[in-house]
Amino acid sequence: MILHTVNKSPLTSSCLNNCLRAIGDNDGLLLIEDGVYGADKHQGLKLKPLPSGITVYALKADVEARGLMGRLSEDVRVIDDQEFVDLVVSHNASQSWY
Amino acid sequence: MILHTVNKSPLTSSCLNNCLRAIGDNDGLLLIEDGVYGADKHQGLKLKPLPSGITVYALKADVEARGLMGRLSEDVRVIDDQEFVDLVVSHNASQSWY
Amino acid sequence: MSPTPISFSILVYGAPYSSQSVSTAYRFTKTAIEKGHRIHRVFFYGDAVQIGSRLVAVPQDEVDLQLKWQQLGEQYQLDMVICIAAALKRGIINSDEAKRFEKDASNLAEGFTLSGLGQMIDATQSSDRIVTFGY
Amino acid sequence: MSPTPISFSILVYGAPYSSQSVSTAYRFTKTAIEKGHRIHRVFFYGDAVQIGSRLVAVPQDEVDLQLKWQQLGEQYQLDMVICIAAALKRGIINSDEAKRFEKDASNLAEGFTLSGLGQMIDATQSSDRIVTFGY
Amino acid sequence: MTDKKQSILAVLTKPPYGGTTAKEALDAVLTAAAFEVPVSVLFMDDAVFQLLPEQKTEGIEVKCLATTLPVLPMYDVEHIYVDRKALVDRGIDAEQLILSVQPVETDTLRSLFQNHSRILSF
Amino acid sequence: MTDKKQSILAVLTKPPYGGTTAKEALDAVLTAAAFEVPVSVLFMDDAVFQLLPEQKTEGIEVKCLATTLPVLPMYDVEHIYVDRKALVDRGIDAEQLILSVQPVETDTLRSLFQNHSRILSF
Repeated sequence: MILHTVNKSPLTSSCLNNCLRAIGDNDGLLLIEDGVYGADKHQGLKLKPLPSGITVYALKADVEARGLMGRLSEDVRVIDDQEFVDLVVSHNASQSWY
Repeated sequence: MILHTVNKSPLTSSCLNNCLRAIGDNDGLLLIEDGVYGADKHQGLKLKPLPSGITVYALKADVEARGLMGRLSEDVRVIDDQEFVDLVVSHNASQSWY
Repeated sequence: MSPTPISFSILVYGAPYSSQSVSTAYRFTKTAIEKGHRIHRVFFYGDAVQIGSRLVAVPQDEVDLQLKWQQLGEQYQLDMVICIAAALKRGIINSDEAKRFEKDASNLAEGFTLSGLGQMIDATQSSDRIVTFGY
Repeated sequence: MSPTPISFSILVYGAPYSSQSVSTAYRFTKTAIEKGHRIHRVFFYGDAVQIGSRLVAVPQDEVDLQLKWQQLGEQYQLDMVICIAAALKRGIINSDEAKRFEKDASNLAEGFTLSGLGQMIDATQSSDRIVTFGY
Repeated sequence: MTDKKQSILAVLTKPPYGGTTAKEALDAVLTAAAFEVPVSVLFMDDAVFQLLPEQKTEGIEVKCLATTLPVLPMYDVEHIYVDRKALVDRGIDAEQLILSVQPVETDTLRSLFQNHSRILSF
Repeated sequence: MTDKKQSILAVLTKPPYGGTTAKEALDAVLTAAAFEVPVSVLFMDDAVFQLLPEQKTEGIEVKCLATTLPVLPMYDVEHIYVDRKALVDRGIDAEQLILSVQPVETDTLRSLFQNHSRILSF
């Protein structure tokens, strides 16, 4: 079980696509920094073709900074820094897409 | 008449798309640095929907560095640094997409 | 949820101020410590080495990221390593290297050490988790 | 094709070594001069300000970009300006600013000057062409 | 500077906080205004995210751009354009932005470039 | 370092010369090899451009990566994978690369991640 982090906007970078290519069943996907734009429900949600069992997380401080709190896709769970640490602990490894 | 430069790969960045949105008839398009991957004939050539009268140039040093000399689209004209300077002179302004 | 404490190494690649990575990595590291985990090493690579220049003068309305790392490092005795190869070509230098390269000054800030990429590879072997903060 | 000489200002935004921009901008500037054009100013902004640290120690198998700019600048009396706001937060500092911020050293290399964004705006007004080299 | 001012087009393409470009662009635009050089601003691509309301940056500890951008009209930066396609692609309503901007179609966007001989790219 | 070595997966996604990441990745991989830590390399996305033949870098005055990458097998870096889709998307023939690599399909690519607990991302 891998925790994938994505830190770039899916509209301007291939990071999220790369991640979705590599992500496996039951892996975790955490959007951070400009990656949180991928959690915006308005932009066609490139997150759709996810393998089964994947939860999508978005880092709270980054979501708030970008004014996205009211624009999030329902599938996305907003987490704080403490939960970020817990996620790294509860996965075997982490891969950073940037 | 604007000279547009693009310095990022069209496969991983939105630069070239932005440029193609803004480019006007008879403008020039110069691919530099990682932008020269946009001149590769093998990759579906995202350069296709160009307005009329546009010439696409690619900077020689960057094309050679990346091993693309034998892979260029026929529509692309390879130019050296001197011709780069001439292009800037012969256009009214330049816009850099990065 | 309070898991058994484990050890982390943190890899940081982006320039402070030009990228969020140094800042996000700081929050993660501090939070991990506060949750009781151990930080084996923080390794700054690529443009992130700029965190180690003591000649930085941060504007009053911006956060002093270097000071924050130094305070965290001092409080918890963190091993904060700056990749020496990445540092030298970006103008981050300690007094030993300054002598070797005949520079008239050095600028490595307190709390950071210059060392080789071996420290990154060691981190992969000596920590339970590696977390990378890219540029 | 030998057009009438005109004046250029060159804007450079990317970190040396981490981005090609400082290097591509150098080739462009040198070529423009050799073709008889005039360079009004070279303005380094963002991470490109790192070009101005004299504490950089370039590995033997890599090109010394700072030296190249210095030589070109000296030969043709180029006005090579480093944005002071971008520079201070990235640890590039001259002796005046070092005093003001109570730093124990300065690192601005010869041939470069620290100045404000007004120099960028002036460049747009005082040159025939502006060419930007992004990161 | 010469007396006759060349008007500048500042083209912005980056989102507000992942990098520092959005802030550097704003500083340059405000400097142009301070020197009384006419400057138009065009938001494209992810730069339109700079205009979203409710940006709260305490958590990432950087200055909130959304509190500075609205000063532009006060500094006589009055021509502020936004690529309508960039808004539509992101489901952003032009009426709910932090700043009064003029959405432009492709043709107008292209003519902005043609009508300026001094372009700053951020 | 402990005696039991954890094997590393180095995931590369960047093209060779626009930035310095490709070189920094190679340095890290060679360091792992020097410390006798098993390391596998996976080329994805634009990183497959690192593997194109006929790279001639004199004009841009940087060291040619394509002359260094082929040393990997000599340093006992033997597991070198490349995302087949990245090659296909770019019209690159796996037989004509500067280095003998193993093209992998999606399933194998995913299992590479699952089978490593130490990942370096470049």
